Amino acid sequence: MEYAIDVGKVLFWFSSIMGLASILTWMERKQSAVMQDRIGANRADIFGFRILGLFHIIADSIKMFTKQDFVPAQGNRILHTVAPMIALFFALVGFAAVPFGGTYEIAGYTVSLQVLDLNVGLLFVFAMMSMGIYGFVLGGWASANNYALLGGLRASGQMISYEITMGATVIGTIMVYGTLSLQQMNIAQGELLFGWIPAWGILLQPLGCILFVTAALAETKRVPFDVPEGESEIIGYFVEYSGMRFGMFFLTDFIETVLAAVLTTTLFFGGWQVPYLYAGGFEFPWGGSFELPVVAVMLLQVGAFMAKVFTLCFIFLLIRWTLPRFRWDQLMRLGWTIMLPLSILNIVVTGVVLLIVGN
Amino acid sequence: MAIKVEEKQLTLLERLYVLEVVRGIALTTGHFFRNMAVHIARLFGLAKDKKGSTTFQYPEERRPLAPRLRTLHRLTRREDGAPRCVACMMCETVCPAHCISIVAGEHPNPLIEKYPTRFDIDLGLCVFCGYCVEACPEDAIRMDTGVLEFTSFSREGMVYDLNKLLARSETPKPNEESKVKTA
Amino acid sequence: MPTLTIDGQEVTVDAGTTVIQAAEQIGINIPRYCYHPGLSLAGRCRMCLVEIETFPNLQIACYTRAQDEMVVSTTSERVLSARQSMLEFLLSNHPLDCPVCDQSGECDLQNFYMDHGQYQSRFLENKVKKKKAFPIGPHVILDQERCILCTRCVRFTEEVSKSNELGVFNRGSRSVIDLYPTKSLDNPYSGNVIDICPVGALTEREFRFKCRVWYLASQESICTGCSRGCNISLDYNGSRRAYKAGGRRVMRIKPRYNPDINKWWICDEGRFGYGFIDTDRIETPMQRTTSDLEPSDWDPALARVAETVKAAYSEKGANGVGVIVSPQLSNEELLACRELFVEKMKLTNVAALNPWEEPGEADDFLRNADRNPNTKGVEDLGYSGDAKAVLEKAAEGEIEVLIIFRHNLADGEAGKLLEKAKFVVYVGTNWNATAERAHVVLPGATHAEKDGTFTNFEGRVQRFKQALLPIGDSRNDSQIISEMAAKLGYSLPASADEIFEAWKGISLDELSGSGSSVDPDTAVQA
Amino acid sequence: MSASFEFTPENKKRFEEILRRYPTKRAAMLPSLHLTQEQEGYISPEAEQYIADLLEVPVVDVREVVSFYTMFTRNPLGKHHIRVCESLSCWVRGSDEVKETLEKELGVESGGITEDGEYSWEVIPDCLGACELAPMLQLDGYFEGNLTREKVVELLKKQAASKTSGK
Amino acid sequence: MPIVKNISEFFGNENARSLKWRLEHGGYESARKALREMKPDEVTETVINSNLRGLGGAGFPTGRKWSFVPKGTDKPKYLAVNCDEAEPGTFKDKYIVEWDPHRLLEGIIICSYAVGIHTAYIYIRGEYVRPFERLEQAVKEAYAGGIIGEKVLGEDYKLDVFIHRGAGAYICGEETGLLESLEGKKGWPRLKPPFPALVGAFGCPTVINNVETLSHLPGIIKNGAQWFSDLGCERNGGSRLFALSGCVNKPGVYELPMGTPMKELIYEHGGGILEGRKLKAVVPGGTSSAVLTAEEAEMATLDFDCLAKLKSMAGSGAVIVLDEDVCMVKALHNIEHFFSHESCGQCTPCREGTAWVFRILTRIVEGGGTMADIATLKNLGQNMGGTSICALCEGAAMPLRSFVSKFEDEFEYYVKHKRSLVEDRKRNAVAV
Repeated sequence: MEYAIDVGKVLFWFSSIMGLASILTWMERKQSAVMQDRIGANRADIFGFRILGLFHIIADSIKMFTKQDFVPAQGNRILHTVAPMIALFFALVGFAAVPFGGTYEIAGYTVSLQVLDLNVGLLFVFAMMSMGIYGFVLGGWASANNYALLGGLRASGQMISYEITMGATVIGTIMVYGTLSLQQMNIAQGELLFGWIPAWGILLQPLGCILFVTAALAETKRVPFDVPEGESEIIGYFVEYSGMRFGMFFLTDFIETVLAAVLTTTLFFGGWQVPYLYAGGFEFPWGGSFELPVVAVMLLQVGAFMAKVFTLCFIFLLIRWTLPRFRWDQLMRLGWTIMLPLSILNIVVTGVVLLIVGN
Repeated sequence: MAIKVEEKQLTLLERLYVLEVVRGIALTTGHFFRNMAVHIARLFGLAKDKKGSTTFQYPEERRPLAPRLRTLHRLTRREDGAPRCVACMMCETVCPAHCISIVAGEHPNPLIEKYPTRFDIDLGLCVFCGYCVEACPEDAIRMDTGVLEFTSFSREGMVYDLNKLLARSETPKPNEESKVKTA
Repeated sequence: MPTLTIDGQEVTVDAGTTVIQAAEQIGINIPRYCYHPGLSLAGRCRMCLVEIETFPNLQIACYTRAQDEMVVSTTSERVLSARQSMLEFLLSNHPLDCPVCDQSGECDLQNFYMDHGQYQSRFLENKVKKKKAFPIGPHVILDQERCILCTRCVRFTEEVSKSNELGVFNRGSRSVIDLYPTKSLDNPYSGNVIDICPVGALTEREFRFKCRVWYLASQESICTGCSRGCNISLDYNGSRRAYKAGGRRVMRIKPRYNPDINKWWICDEGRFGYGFIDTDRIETPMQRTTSDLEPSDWDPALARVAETVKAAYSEKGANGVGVIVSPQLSNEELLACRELFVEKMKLTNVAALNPWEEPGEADDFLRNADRNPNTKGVEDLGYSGDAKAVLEKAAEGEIEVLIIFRHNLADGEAGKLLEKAKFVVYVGTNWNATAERAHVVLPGATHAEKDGTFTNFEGRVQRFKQALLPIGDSRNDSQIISEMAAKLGYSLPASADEIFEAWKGISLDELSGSGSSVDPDTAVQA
Repeated sequence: MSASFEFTPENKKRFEEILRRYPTKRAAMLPSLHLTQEQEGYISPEAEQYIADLLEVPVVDVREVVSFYTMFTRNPLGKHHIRVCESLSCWVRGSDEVKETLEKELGVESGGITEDGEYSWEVIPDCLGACELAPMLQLDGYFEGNLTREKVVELLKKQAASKTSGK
Repeated sequence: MPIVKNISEFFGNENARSLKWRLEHGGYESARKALREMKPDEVTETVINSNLRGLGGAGFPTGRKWSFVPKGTDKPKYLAVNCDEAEPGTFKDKYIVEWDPHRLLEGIIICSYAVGIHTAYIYIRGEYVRPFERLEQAVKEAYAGGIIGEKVLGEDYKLDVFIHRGAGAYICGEETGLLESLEGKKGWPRLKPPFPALVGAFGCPTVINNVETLSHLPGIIKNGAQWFSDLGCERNGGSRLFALSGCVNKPGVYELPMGTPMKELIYEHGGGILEGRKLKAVVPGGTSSAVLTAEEAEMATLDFDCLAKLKSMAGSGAVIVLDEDVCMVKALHNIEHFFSHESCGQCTPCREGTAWVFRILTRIVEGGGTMADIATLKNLGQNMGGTSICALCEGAAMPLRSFVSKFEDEFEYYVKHKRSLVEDRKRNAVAV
């Protein structure tokens, strides 16, 4: 039964991520269309039904699977094949350490809605994210194409630069919550400040939040940080990819977006926490409570988590379709001369405040 | 002549960037929700006079063509139905894409003298610059058919010969322009 | 030697020189229609009017003789306005059918109009209709509406061809140039009227509508029609794909001015005799396998020739192989042949001339009876003996291998002898009975497709230049000979330029300007 | 049209005489063409060829000359040929009237021949050299002047009468 | 000034045509005098001193022209007598040939003797049938009478005179056109130089003189150079025939001294304007001369220099009078019709220009003209002037320029109303 629960968690989590990523591919088109006074994808139909172009997800995947799988003659066949897999794998694996719900006692079983409860969860996620870079670099290199290589190099340069900011930013959060375990952080965010304000990361670390979101967006390599791809310039590391191999890179993009949203939610928006909802039900600070069964609480909390993630994804897409691309030098300058000092400043200020408050 | 660009000095707020980003996002978000509202309203049969998009749903809906738009070529005819073209090869000469090829023949009427025995336009090469129309001294070639779709499964199919070009010799009526036309 | 000033430039000219010629000497080109240096002066187009100080009226430059201290202006306000009004008069009844006119692109009326005209037309009347586009001879079409009555053509038939087919009939604005009804412009030099017509009134029937002139590229060449060696320009399809001109590459031949040989003229035979360059060509090497000639590659074909020659050579020595070169070959090819067959292989049976060849028509102007361009070259290079003796030996079986260049030796007596030859190699450009009878056929290049020189009957060594690539798989004959030599174990230069330089000590390009003639006296003797 | 042309023996003699006047044969062109037209009434292509052979010039030159001069005609004329002068002096004195009258009386337009082949007439823009008689016409080469409508009619009548009496 | 009777002495006298009668009345006396008493150079000298000028139109001093003929050449020399008067309004030579052919022959003898000519051709226009017959008769008689031929007037001098008929081409009245025509070609004028005095008929030196010019010679030889030059005014020797035609009561040929006022010719000798109408314009020297307005005609005198001053010319002495009822547009149309018909077609401006001008005028007359046409006409008049081989083009341009500029109001009226101003006036006058 334990195993069944574990498998269930994995399946649920995996399908949620993949589902969300898939839906994002549709949303990306539809949302951008509506934003830009267009209609958006609506052509794929089954028996005349179009349902707002949702079938494009299916059409896309059919296309991806059936297209010619192409390896450049000069390219490295093995690395060319492996690269997208690496990228996709490490993007997915990071999710394992992220909790999508609390710990519940249901029918005698203790269910912790987290695939892998690590006390260094955050480090694990970052580690996995760093590993993903290899996928992109190898993809670019194995294509034996100057533009692809350039794209791969840019991707690695950009990701490494922003990972530093990201790591430095998160240190503030770790200091506040005093833990590296993501589940612990979530739990800590359930507490109330001054008795009524949920102690979410965004309130405790507002600068950290902005820096983190920015860095996370940069990590996804999407507009405005899409220099590795640079559609109008170099196409990027996947220029020589087609079929499902390209599909994997393509999906990685969206999975990373989800990951960014998930991490942001977990670190700064209370994770699965719903304000004033506790294991037994709602308990409002101004008095009064509302009893709920455990299952309902669980569903509410998982639902809240999902809603937060979804909303963040939505905002990320908004940003992606609103801002223009940075130039490579601007990107680097932003990363190294603004974000990194700011994140270090954030650590210092956090430390000082903690000292004062702690005393 | 160099153009001098006056660079606008950014204010501090603008240089802080975050606020501008927020403003930008607010704008696009505004569009998103307004359009979304219209779409939803129309889904329920409301707000028929409004449109959530400014685009045309292409094959079903077509944009009216500008009168000067250069579209598929046609060759005009004389009153007796013969092509007006006298095979002077001005169009062939001026064509930057070298897509026109004409073979001239001797016309039995010495007043016409010359006529095209072959007149091919390779639309696969054509860049639709319209020079041929400008160069024609006889008003024999025009690009006003309003036809924008001409496709073929072969390169040969993109070569339009005399008969094909003469098939649309009559002047298109203006009100037909927006109607569906396919090659 | 009067010295006069034209547009501020002083020039000293021979006595009797006209102003228009004097101006030409200092590079001032005065517009003209009726004036042609090869014809008598008519002075009727009034286009070349110039202002000369001391003359109250404008004078025509084509007729006015240069005199000392004359001060001529070809660009004064008065001159320009006179030119403009002459153009207006000329164009008043000129049909604007440039689009269908073959002349457009090289039409003086167009050119001068672009330089000096360009005003709004004031001619509101209906243009006078005259007879349009009717053939007046086997090669020429006349369009009376386009005619500006410069009478160059009439003067040509009167003075140069002396055939008097054309005349100016009626008078005043009703004047037309026409053929006398029972006549036809079929004199052997009729094509020249096309060249001298400054407008599109006289156009070429063969060239008609085949190609606009601006598509043509031109190369300097020598006519191969007879031993006169008239200088020609080979106008070929340059930038336009050949199929558009009915597959023709060479579009027309124009005479090239050479004061010593053909002046401005060329005979019709030469002018229209370019058909062989594009028709009936041998395009690939051929070998007779069992009974039929079959296409082959160069290597096997040459190898077979070399093998057979070697076998014959080893069996019968220098008598075993016979060679008949041709006066159609260039000097360089003849030199290569001499080097290989006479000097290296020491063959005894080498001949050049075809004693059965029918002579062409000759007259006292340009046409010579000898239809070969390089008979003199053959003689100069020491070839002697005629094909008959060689053929007879081949027929008797004394000669094992017979190599024939160009000649058609398959008719009549020659044909009977050739029938008996054991092994015939034919090197030529076009299919003929000899080629069909040969065992190995090697395709050579025509004069349009290679470089080289011919020696005309007066001994002038004249250069022709390559205009086209050899058709199909054919190769230029120097190369064929050199490759044949290589297979036989000798080494010969393959390019005409190298051979010429070895022969005359100068490069082909140095040959008296742009490939024109070398005077027989100054020609380097081989 | 005669299939071939030759001078009558009498004209041949005259031609020989004409030839003697000039240092070149060619110069006899105009007189011999006059002779031809006298004999034949017009100048046929055969006559052109004949003259060309006689004078040893290209036939095209003969045609050029024939077409250049207005008095030579390549088409047969009427038995009597009338030329009406239309130049300035005659015009101001009323040559238009003469034209109209002739057109009415003869029933053909200028340049035509009457149906019976009797008369042909033409209006010529060049002066006939009898302006003192304006308006005037030339009947078979002889001048008739000071014309009015009535005089033209009378002239034609007289001509017809002289013919019948001549018979 | 009164009418003089130098060459018009026997006009109208039927007897003067006969050699016998003529010999009795002073015929060939001057020729005999010249042959017997004078050296050729003396004759030339006398003619130079007489101020006799070419009366065919150009007005070149006759004696000077003779002196251009090279003396010591072994080529034959020719005299071409120009009797191809075809300019509208000209008919004076016809009178001489018709009434007094022997005077012409006498002149020919004198001229030939002076220059050393043994062959003379009289080029008579083809349309002159009766004059030709009479001239032929006179020449026949002269040959028969021993006047010309192997022994001229019994002296040891050979002179053949032949008559050459033209065939209807105005341009053959031009010197070199005449020579071409004489040689049996089209009358295309030749390029000059060389002038005919050096290279003329059949490539030999040739003198070309007008009939009237030659007819003056007997009088000059008889009475002396001084007598002749005294008759006329300065630089314009003697008398000349004026052919008066158009709207006058008594058209005809009048012999008047040079320098006679124009109005005397018109009003006194010509009997005034038809039906008492007013004078409007005068064409003073054939249609190729510029037209004179009434005012100009009033002050003009009939000599070469005065008319040249008025930018016209004395030309062939053909005075055509136009009265107030003549529409100048139609008159010019008439004139240009003539020129376009008679242009030989050699030079571009003449061939195309005359035809174009005629077509514009036709269009105006038919009511299709525009104001721009008037400007075009003026401009074409400029463009056609002085650019061709011979003077015909200039001759067509002169009336064109003068008519359009002097009577512009009539042209403008015609274009505007599509009707003639003159005819409208006449109609209104009748209506009133």
